[in-house]
Parts: sequence; C-alpha cells; structure tokens
Amino acid sequence: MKQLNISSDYPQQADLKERIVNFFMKFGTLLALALIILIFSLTNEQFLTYGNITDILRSISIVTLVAIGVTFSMIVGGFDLSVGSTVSLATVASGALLVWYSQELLVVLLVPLVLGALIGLINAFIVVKIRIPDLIGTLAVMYIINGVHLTYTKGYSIYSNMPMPDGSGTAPGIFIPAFQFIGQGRLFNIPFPVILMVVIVALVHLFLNYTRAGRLFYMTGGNKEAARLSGVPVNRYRTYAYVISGVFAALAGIVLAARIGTGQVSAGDPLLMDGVAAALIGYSVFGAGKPNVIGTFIGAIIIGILLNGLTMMNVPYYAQDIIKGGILVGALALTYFRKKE
Amino acid sequence: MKQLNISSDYPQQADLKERIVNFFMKFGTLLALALIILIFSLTNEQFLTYGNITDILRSISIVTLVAIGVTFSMIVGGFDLSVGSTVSLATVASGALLVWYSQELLVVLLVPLVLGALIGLINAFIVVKIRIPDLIGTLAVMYIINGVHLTYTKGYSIYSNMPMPDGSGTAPGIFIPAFQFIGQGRLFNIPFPVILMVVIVALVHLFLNYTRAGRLFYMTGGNKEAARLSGVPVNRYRTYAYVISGVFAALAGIVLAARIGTGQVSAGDPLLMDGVAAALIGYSVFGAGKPNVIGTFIGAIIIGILLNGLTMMNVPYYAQDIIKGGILVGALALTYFRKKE
Amino acid sequence: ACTDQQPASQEEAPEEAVAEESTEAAEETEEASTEQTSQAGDAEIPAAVDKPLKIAAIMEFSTGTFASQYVSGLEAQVEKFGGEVQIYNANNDLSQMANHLQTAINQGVDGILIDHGRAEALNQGVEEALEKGIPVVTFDNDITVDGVTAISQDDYSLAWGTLKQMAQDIDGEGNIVYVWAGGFTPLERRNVIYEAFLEHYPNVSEVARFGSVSNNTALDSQNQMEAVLKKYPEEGSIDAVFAPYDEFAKGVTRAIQQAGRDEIKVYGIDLSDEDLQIMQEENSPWVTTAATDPAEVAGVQVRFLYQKIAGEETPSIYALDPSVVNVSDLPDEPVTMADVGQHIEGWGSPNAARSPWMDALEAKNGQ
Amino acid sequence: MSYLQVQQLTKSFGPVNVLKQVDFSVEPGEVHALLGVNGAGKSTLVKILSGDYEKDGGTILIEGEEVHFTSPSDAQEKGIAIVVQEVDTGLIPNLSVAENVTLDLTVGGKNSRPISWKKRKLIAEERLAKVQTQIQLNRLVEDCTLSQKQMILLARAVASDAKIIIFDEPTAPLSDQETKQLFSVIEELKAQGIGMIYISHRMQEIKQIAERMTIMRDGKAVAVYETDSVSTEEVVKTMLGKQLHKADYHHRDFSEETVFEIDHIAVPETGKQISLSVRAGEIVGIAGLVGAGKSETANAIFGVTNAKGKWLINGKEVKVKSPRHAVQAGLSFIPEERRKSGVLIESNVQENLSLPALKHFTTAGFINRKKEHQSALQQIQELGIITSSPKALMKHLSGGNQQKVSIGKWLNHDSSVFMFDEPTKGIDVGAKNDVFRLITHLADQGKGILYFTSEFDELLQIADRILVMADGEITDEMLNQEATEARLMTAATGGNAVETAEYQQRLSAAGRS
Ligand SMILES: Nc1ncnc2c1ncn2[C@@H]1O[C@H](COP(=O)(O)OP(=O)(O)OP(=O)(O)O)[C@@H](O)[C@H]1O
Ligand SMILES: Nc1ncnc2c1ncn2[C@@H]1O[C@H](COP(=O)(O)OP(=O)(O)OP(=O)(O)O)[C@@H](O)[C@H]1O
Ligand SMILES: [Mg+2]
Ligand SMILES: [Mg+2]
Repeated sequence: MKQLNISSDYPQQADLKERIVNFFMKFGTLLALALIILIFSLTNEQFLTYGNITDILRSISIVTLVAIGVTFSMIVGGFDLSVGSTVSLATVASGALLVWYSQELLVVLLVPLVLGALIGLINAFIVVKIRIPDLIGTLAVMYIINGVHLTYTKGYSIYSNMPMPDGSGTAPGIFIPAFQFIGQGRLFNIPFPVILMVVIVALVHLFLNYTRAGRLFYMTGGNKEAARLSGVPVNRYRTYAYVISGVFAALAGIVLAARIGTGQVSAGDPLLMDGVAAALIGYSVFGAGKPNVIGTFIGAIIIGILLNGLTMMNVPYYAQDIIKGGILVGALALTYFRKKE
Repeated sequence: MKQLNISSDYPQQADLKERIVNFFMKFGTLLALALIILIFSLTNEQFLTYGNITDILRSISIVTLVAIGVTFSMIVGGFDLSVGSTVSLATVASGALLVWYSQELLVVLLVPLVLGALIGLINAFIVVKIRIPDLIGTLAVMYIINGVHLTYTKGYSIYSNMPMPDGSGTAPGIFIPAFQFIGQGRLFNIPFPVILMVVIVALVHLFLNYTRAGRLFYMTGGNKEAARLSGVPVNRYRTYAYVISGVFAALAGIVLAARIGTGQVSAGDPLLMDGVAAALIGYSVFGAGKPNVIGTFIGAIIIGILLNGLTMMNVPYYAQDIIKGGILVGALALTYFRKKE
Repeated sequence: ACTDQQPASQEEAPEEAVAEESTEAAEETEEASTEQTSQAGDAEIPAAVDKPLKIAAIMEFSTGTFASQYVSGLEAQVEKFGGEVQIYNANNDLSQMANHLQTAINQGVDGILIDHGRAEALNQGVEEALEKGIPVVTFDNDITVDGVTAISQDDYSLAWGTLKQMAQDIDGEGNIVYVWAGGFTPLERRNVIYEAFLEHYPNVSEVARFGSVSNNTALDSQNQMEAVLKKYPEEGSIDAVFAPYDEFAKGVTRAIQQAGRDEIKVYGIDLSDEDLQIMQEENSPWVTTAATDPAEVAGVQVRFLYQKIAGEETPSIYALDPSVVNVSDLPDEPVTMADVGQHIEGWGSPNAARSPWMDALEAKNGQ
Repeated sequence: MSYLQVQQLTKSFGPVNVLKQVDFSVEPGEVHALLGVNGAGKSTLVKILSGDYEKDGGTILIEGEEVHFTSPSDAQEKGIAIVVQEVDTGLIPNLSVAENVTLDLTVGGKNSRPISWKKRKLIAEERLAKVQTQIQLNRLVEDCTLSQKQMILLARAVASDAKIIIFDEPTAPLSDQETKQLFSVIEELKAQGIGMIYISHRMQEIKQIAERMTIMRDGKAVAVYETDSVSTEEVVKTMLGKQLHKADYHHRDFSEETVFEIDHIAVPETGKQISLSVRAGEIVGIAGLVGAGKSETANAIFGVTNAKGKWLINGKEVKVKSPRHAVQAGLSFIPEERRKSGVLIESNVQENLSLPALKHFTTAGFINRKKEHQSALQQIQELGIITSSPKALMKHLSGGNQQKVSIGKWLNHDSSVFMFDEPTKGIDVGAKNDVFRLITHLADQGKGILYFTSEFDELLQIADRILVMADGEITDEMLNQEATEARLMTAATGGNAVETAEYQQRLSAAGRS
C-alpha cells in the first residue's frame, strides 16, 4: 500500500523563541523549585543539612499522601473535597482504637483504612450513581464525616490516658510505640514516614503509567464518553478512584495520628487545601498538563520547602502566605502563560 | 427565499413517571426546604416567629453576598476561591479606616469596595491573561490576600479604642453608629442587611436574566470559544465576573465588620465553603442546572435555616454538620438522580 | 498575692473535678514563686545570656486577641533582654507544630518556648532539643519531660473561678446556656470543671449548648445565641451563659445586647483590651471573666528560659494565678489591660521568675 | 442470509420518536450506505448497533441469532466497530496518539495484554500505516487536526478485527486524497469479507463504493436500493420526500466596488501572508486541500488568532484584533468545528440564534424576549431547522441542524461580509441546497462572501471567483467560467506563485472579459 503522509509533520526545529517557551512550560516549575532551594541555601547554612532535608520530607509526607488521593480523583475527572475530613476520622479512629479499646496494631491500621474505603464508596455512590456534581457531593460528605467523627468523640481529642468523655475514669490504652513508629520512627536514619511516602509515590507512578488499570484511570478522566464507548467500565473506575482517594486519606490520617500521638479532632482540615494545591501544581511539572503523581510529589515538596525555608528566615507566618501565593503564581505563570494563543 | 420546513412537532405530553421525575428535578430542593421548615416549625413554636425569620435572614445576609460573587465566577465557567480572604481584607480595611484613621463613612465604604475590585482584577489577570487554571490561580490569590491583611494588622483584630499595635497609644477612632447601622440597624423593623440582601438578589436576578450583559455572562460560560467567535468579548466578561465577585466579597466584608463591630482578622475564611455550598445548591433549584442567583439565595437560606433550627433543637454543632451534609445530599439526590439515563 | 489566692480556690473546687497535676502545680508554685521572686539588684550578668540570643517560640495557633497579646509579651520581654524571638505558628496543625519544633532545633536556636500543643506530638522534639542542650519552657500543655519548665495558666482554676462567681450570682439555681467546643486542650480542661460544677449544683440546669471554633467564632456564636434566645423568648427563662473562651463570650454578649435581654448575664474566660471594652459598656451582660494576663504569661515564660540558659535552677512546674475580674470591681472609666492590676487584686505577677541580674540586662539593652 | 439484520427497531428520546420500526441488513463484504436528511435517525440507528444506546423495541440478529447490547463492549465482542460522527467523542484528548490508536489493548477484551510503551508505539505505527497515515505518536490528540483525529479512529476500527464496521460520515473532515485512501482501505476490508455501514451525505462517494443503500426519512427506513440500479435524483427524491431543484451556477452580476479587502495579513500558524479582496455581491471561493491552511487563514482574518496586517471594509481601514472587532466591523464567520466553536451546545436554539445580534433585541440593556422568540421561530421556519422548540438545547439537535443554527445566527446581524469555513460539512443535500441558496441570497443583497472549502465541486456550483490555496499561500485565481476540477486540483497540489503570475499574464493577454 502506498504511504501517503497526511499528518504533515511540523518542522521539527521550532525557532528559538518557541523553544524557550517550550522549555519553560516543561521545566518552569522545577526551575522555580531550584531557585527557591538556591535562595534558601544561600541565606541559611542550616537549610541544606541532612537533618533539615529529612525534616522537610517528613513534614510533607502526610500532605503528599492526601495529595495522591486527590490526584486519583482528579485523574478520573472528579474532585474529592472530603479527604480532609477522612484524615480527621482516620486519626480519631486509630486514636480511639488504641486508647479507648487497647487494640492491636493490625486492627488499628486496618479499621481506619476500611473506613477510608467506605467513605470512598459513599462518595462514589453520590457522585457516580446519584450523579450529584463532584464538588458539592464530596462537600456534603465532608460535612457528614466531620460531624460523625466529632460526634463520636463528643468533640474531645483522644490522647493516652485521657479521662473518658463519659466520665467512666481514665482510658485504658495508650499510643503504643509500634504505632508511633509509623509517624516518628526511623529506618537507616531516614524517618519512616519519608520511606513510606517515597515508596508509595514510586509504586503509584508505576501503577498509573505502566499498568492497564492505570491507563484506564487516565482514559476515564480524559474523555468519559470516549472511554465508555471503547468499553472501559468508566463508572467502576471512577468508583475505584474515590475509594483509593479515601484509602490514601485514611493512611495519611494514620501517619498523622502516629506523628502527633493524638487522635486530634478536625486535624485533617488544613490538609485539604495543601493537598489540592500540591496536586494542582503537579499539573505543570514537566508540562504534563494533567494530574500525575510525580508532579504532585514535587508540588508537595515546593509547599514544604517554602514553609520550612521561610520559617527559618523568620518570615512571619502570615507573610509566608504572601510568598507562598506569589511563588505559586510565578511558577505557574511560567507554565501556563502563552500555552494557547 | 423558499421556505423549507421539514420539522415535525413532537408529542408534547410526557407520561406520568416522566412528569414525576421532572417535578422532582425542578422542585426537589424547594421541597426539601419546605420539609425542613415544616419539621422545625412543628418541633419548635418559636421557629416561625417574625423575629426568628428576620434573624435567620440577617444571619445569612453575609454568606449570600459572598455566594452571589461566587455565582458570578461560576457563570462564566470560572471559580473564585479568594472570596473568603477578600471578605477578611475588607473587614479589616473598614475597621482600620474607622479606628486607626477615623475616616468618614463614605471612605470607609469605598476603600474596601475598591480593594475588592482590585483583587478581582488581579484574579482576572492571573486566570484570564496568564491563563493559570482558576482553581489554583485564585487559591494563590487567597493565600496572598490572607497574608496581606494579617501582615497589615500584625495579626491583631481591630476594635474601637484599641491600643495601637505599634504601641503608640490608643487608636483614635471608633466604629461609628452610621457604619454599624449597615450590620445592625433596622428599617421598617427589618434588619438593614436583610433589605440590602433582598434588594441585591432581586437586582442581580434581573440583571442576569433580562439584560444583554447578563446573557453574555452566561454565554461566556457556556462555550467560551463559540461565544468569542460570535463577537462576545469573553475575556472582558470573565474579567468583569471576577471583579464583581471581588466587589461582592468586599461588600460582605463591610457588612460583617458592621455586624460584629470589629475588624476581625481571618473572619472571612469560613464564608468560602458556605458561599460555595450555597451557589452549588443553587444549581439544582428549579432544575436550572447552572449557576443562578435565586438558587444561590435559596441555598443560603437552607444553610441558614439548618443552623438556626438545629441550634434551637439543641443539636450539638458537630451533629449539625451531619444533618447539614445529609440534607445537602438528599435535596440534590432528588434533583440529579435519573437526570441522564 | 498569688500565693494567697491559689489555695483558696483549690479548696472550693470539688475534689473529683480537679486533676491531680493541678494540685501539684499549686504546691510547687508556692515554692517556686517564693524562691524566684527575689529582689532586684545589680547582680552580675551571666555570660551565657549576655549576648543577643536567638529564641524560638513554637505556637499551636496565634490568632485571637489572647495569642496576639501573648506574642507581643514575648517580643517585649526578649527584646528587653537584647535577644530575638522567632515565632513559629502551626495554625492549629499539631504535626506542623512538631515540624516547626524540629526546624527550630535544626536552626540551632539558644532556647525554645512552646505554647500549647500536646505532649505526644512534641515529646520527641523536646527530648532532642534537651539532648542538644537547648533549654525548653512550655506554656499550657502536658509536656512533662525532665528538665523542662512547664508553666500554665491553670485552666481548672480559671473555669472554677468564673463558675463560682456565677453560682453565687444566680444563687445556686437556674437555667444556663453553655458554649463549648472540643478539640482544644484548654477548652477540654475547662469542660472538666464545668461537668463537675453541674454535679455540684444540681439545681442549675443546662438548657442549651452550642459552639464551634472557626476563624469567625464570635459571629457564629452570635448567630447561634440568637437562635437560642428566640427559643426562650420569655424574660427569666435563661439566667446565665457560661462562655469559657472570650470569642464565645463576645458573640454571646452581642446577641444578648441586640436582643435587649439584659437580664441574662455572661460569665467568660480570658481577657483582652477588646473584652474589657465590651464588659465595660453600659449594662453589658458580660459581668465576670477569669483570666491571666497573656503578656504576663509570656514574660514569665521568657524569664524562666533565660534563667535556664544562665544555668540557674528552675522549677519543673509553675502555675500562674488566674484572677476573677468582675465588672463591678472596675471603675467607670475605660480600663486597659495595662492597668487592670490597679483595680483587681492579684492581677499579674511582674516579679515572678525574676533573677537579680535581669534588671541589669534590661538596663544594658535598653540603653 | 444477512450477517447483520435489524427488524422493527424503535427508539425514542422522551416524547420524540426517533426510530420508527426500522428494518435494515448488511451482508458480509458489502458496503451498505445509509442515507437520509439531517435528523432522519441515521446516527441513532448505528449508535444502537454499536451498543451506545439501548433500543426500545425490535430485534437485532447477528448470523440469525438475536443479540442484546447493553454496552459498547457487548457490541465489540459481537464484532461491531464504529467510527463515530463526532470524532471528539471517540478520542481521549489528553493522551498521546499512540495510546489512542491502541486503546483497545488497554481496555481489555480479547486483545488485552500488558504491553510496554515501546511495543505500543510499534503497534500504533503499524495500525496507522494500515490506513496509510503517519502521525507523530507522542503528540497529544488534543493537538491533532480534525483529519488526523479521523484517521486515528479509522485505524482503530480497522485494527479491531470486527465483522461489521460502521462509518458515520467519515469523509466529512477528509480531503479528496484522504478520501481515496479511505476508499482503498474499504476496498481491502471488503475483500476480507467485512460488512460495512456507511453514512454520508455525498452521493458520488456512495455511488463509488456502496453496493446497496437504505434511505431513511423521519425515523423510518423508506427504501432499499441497489446502487447501480438507481439514479441520484431518485435517491434524493426519496430522501427528501420531494423533488430537489438543484441550482447550477449561473452568472451573477455584482457591483464593481470592493466591499472587503485584506492586505498582507500575516497568518501566525502558517507563517504566510495573505492578500485578497471581495466585491459587494461577489462570492469568492477559497479552494484548498485539507491542511492547506484555509481554516488558519479564515481564523486570522476574523481576528481569532492575532494576525497583523491591513483590513479594509468598504474602503475604510478597520482594526481586527479580536472576533469582536471583526463583528463590529461587519464580518460574520461560520467556523469549521461547529460543536467546538460554532454553537453553544448547552444553550438553547433561541439563545444561539440571537447571540451575535443580541443588540437588536435589546432596549436600554434589557433583552426583549418576545422579539427574540419570534425571530427564532421565524428563522427555524426559514432555515428548516428540525427542533422541538426554540427552547430546545442545541445538543439535542442533529449535526446538520446544528450547522444551520451556526449559520442562521448571523442572519440577524447586519454584516457586509460573510465567511464560511466548510459550511456544508455533515449536512444533507437538501440542507446543502438551502445553504447555497442562503449564500446566494446574501450575495444578491450585496454582501461579500468568502467561502473556504476543500469540496471543489461546491465552488464550481456557487463561487463567482475562486482562489486556490496551497501551503498557506494563494497559488491560483480564476473566474468560475474558467475553472475546472482538474485545474483546481493542479493548483491545490503543486501550484505556486509563478503560476499565478503566468495566469495574470494570460488573463491580461486575453483582455480579461
Ligand atoms: N439524546 C437525544 N435526546 C433527544 N433527542 C435526540 C437525542 N439524540 C438525537 N436526538 C434527535 O433524534 C433525531 C435523529 O438524530 P440523529 O443524530 O440520529 O440524526 P442523523 O440522521 O444522524 O442526522 P445528521 O445527518 O445530521 O447526522 C434528531 O431529531 C435529534 O434531534
Ligand atoms: N495544532 C496545530 N499546531 C500546528 N500546526 C497545525 C495545527 N493544526 C494544523 N496545523 C497545520 O496548519 C496547516 C493547516 O491546517 P488545517 O488542516 O486546519 O487546514 P485547512 O486548510 O483549513 O484544512 P481543513 O480542510 O481541514 O479545514 C497544516 O499545515 C496543518 O498541519
Ligand atoms: Mg448523524
Ligand atoms: Mg479547515
């Protein structure tokens, strides 16, 4: 058969300007990150020490887990606002299991994860089955989960040997060391949550890019209708995504509980915004233009580094917000400006 | 020109089941509202008193103003996460003008509104011009504005006769009664903020549905590209939407300051979620399926009534969240379920 | 002054309600303050503090008037000593607080102040700090690592002080409204006393309870109080409101004022300049509050830290005495935090934890 | 026995009966054309066959056995593949070409197995080669041209080992050459014994490749013909239910004054400059193969992309920095991709029709809704738009009817120049005739018309003057009388500026009547 080229490949050599623009689109975010690191390490000699770097990584481990969940929901074209409350619930649940019911490690890990999966199913039911738009459906679930976990603890945080809220004396259990290890321990002098995070990021990256299921997630989000017509069970994959989102949020909650040694009510609330921000910054990394886990990880690193470095530079926390916002805009401007003329 | 008519009129009568479904799609949310009101008025005889109704309306007036702004940004297919911080900034700005600089009413009203418009312009610049996606662009602006207003007040709230943060004695000004009237006053025995809200809702409704500009807002959101090719200056309308959103948030901030008599830092933060929730509930009112101001108003009423009624029933605030979330899902399920087969 | 009042309030508090640590605290306080409140003199300035020190203050949150005044108290005292204080605000995020503590240690600061937070989250960091020779003084949390000085404003006494006043005013019986939200250590502690109070006064009954903590706590409380007032429209159906956090009290007070229900009295906890103004308004329903001076707390905390750096002995526990401020004790003209002490006996303890060399140090740096 | 047989198929959307007891069949190795005016129900029928919609009643038999499809994968399993009409509904825009071409490998079914990225690319390349196409495999589909997208869909269908392949207007976005490629692919498939359903509004194509045709009208299959035994006129008459009076080109008079002129407009995407002029009442056709840069040029002229140069309307220079300027200056534009840029799919018909001229329905800022409604009703009548009411949402209209709205919306606006980019794409012969009449009518009113198309026969039918474009530049110019398809094709494929100069000489030598 004669080959006839209708695609007319564009001239491979774009002109210089084009290439610069392309370069910034791909590497703008990373460049911004490099610049931030440079500035901080110049202004503060403590910044690039091993201790501080592992601290930064440890500090972002929880947000990264949340953000990975958010990334999944975004990949299938959805959005999960309930992750923050799921973190809170998981934190409180593991606290309660340890302190109120003196349960074993396995139970303390499993129950919150199952709860996270359940919340994911509820979200999926509401968004996929009842077809309530994702933003509002998961917002409603957020309210509900927040209410449930506060009602369960009557608004108290849960800590070792606390007086029981119903006045029946002191709680029998404590935060056992094996559990605290998850948040505070070290392996080979690396904080355990950092190891956990890196392993999970790597696995999720492999999963999303090199497995069939991973690609189906992307297909579902890219064009639900086309994916459906190609035989992808899109609703099933959307359901999976919400369940995965819930499970990651629960995992984040467990790490959080282990890190602070408390079943702190409402502890997950602040994680929502940062998780979403990390996932969104991730869009721009390597010019991906779509949610991706490596990008999300880098997004979390940017947020973490900013917080750490600016605190070290003694910038008041509210002024930090200005810089955080400014850098967000700056990094993204590099990426998005001139994207489509 | 010859007339060529091959259209055949389809039978207009749908069958009964169809009509019931349609009915719920249109009136599900209102039905839920009616049900809530019924339950509250049965369980509490004080609920349907004139005093309580005006109280509820007054309590939602601020959220409604914010939600109207959010509605505008949604109409043009965008999203404005910075409204909460704009409320805070406006609140603090009017407080500072009154207390620190003893300014006149006009100045105290104008400056925050101009600030709100400016923030809108910044948002528009970032989202429309630099083309950063709205969620993340306005998120960045949210951070920045939060930082700015906290830096400005050094984290202090502003109140009459406060000691100046820089230690230079007592602040000269107070919250003048004319200003407080905006939040606390009454006209014809109706709270002033309620009058303000109702008038604005009515005007915005007229504007959006009966004027050319209003239509163009909707067209811009419907399909940016097609609207642009029809000669609609879509970027200008998107800019307008963000500016309007900023101005409404600033107005909400003014009413908030007048209501609490304090330039409370970060006071606007909690309004974001409720404002967005109100606007989203609004989608379902009358089966509109798109952002609309009457729907938004009803959304705000539902949220306000729940808070009031449940507090009266002495339901703890966290359990209120469960009910709030549940009712959200319920009302919306009526609307969205079976929407598309 | 503080040594007189503390045991008094301890005695009256119902036994089962007062956690043991509080009693212990009171006892140690007695020793500590007598020991530390020595006379000012031109003692020699220890070399360890005779240079600009870098102090880190790790705070769980820094919004609200209490926190703001606490921060300015910290800054003022450290500045007087010629040091520099860096505020690490965790914005109510405990894990962030732990991170901040770590960052401060990495920074190699000379001393660390911790405000609120929880032991489980911070113990690890505190231990690491001590290992590295960085002294730590905590305020209002449950950290009990050896070598740390823990000061507290004694939430139990605060709650009991204002509740006792309420009990007297309503004569031990009546309907009250309770504003409360969990999740915050101080509020949880105050609640312990409140539960005990209800048991102690069976004729006092709680008719409504609400509350939530957000960045807009006062307005939320105001709206919710309005609903409660609508539910109980008859005069006399509510006697008092217990609002154990000044943001609650502010909102409730405004709701009552605007509804014209001045017969309902508000009993609060915490005090700030703004609170003082509200309380001093004519016919303000907010009649009583129990509080310590946040700036004072900060001062004591900083001085303990400097003592530690100077190598002096410091107690492991020190509780500041709260005072009960009744509006009736205040004069008619507006009072500010600075001069509450002139009208309320026992307000503030400017000489707590003051070493002889401190005056010299302050004088030197004040030029 | 037929491989695929459809009996008494019915389908309705709410109150609208779209299919009314349709009978239909396909033999192995046969191309069976499906014809009908816009909205006749063709797409609906094939969507049911491909498992997209579920039927309301009737039976579908494959090799004599009844089948029930509840999802697209059911249909795929039974060997039915489809190349959908709206290409964007078949592709995942944010994934690469390679991945889109090999979608079935990912999705599962019998071909499913884990494959490496390298292998995937190899397979994708092979598959594209089968339909005689090459596209950069790493490019995101959202950056591809319409014809590339179409070829990707085609490659996928061909690779699917299906027994029946459905083509829903496959050639609408293709050039003649690509159409030829497609046909050779189809011939090959025929030889393999694969049955095909072919929907198109182009009679010549159908004559060329189809063995049989079924004609649909108003949801019913009204006739089945052997292609060889029926005349085009007969087919058109059956389709429309009446005789069509097709207008041949007849010489038109128009004034000498130039209504619109562009001078050296630099088109950003093509990097070329364009100059041309249109006289009042003149229909100027711009012919070019797909990919010649017509759409880019049209977009540049209308200010969609920021092109630089000089625009003159009625001799006066105007600034066209955005479509809004263009509209204000008196230009109207019917873009090529109607769903994307022609109409607002989620809005209703009436709102679409009134949009560009909303000012005419506005007094003191307020819209006169009654007037708007009246005008919409009238236009629906005049243009023969099939819709349940002016308040019906655009997305519920068939493709051709959407196109009519896309044109109709400009008729309220008092423009002096109308630009059409492939306006007949996907519309039926009747509607096409209407569109031509409309265009001629506009020209007769003294409007200047610019008509961009790759359908050369259309230009021969209506254009007074034809410019040929190749590679972003105008390579030839001729009056209608001088034009032949052959000459157009020469200019469009190999033509260059020299030829144009030659042509100019020849023209002047001939004295240019
Ligand atoms: N989802 C839907 N809801 C309501 N009506 C629909 C829907 N889909 C199609 N229709 C209607 O069904 C009729 C047939 O549409 P269909 O797309 O099958 O036509 P077609 O023959 O393919 O036309 P064209 O040649 O324009 O593509 C049209 O009147 C259309 O408005
Ligand atoms: N997204 C793109 N980026 C870069 N170049 C493009 C892009 N799309 C198209 N082109 C190139 O621009 C030129 C014109 O493309 P296009 O197919 O739109 O032309 P056309 O003449 O309008 O054809 P059609 O008949 O499809 O409308 C071609 O060289 C094409 O390869
Ligand atoms: Mg069709
Ligand atoms: Mg084109």
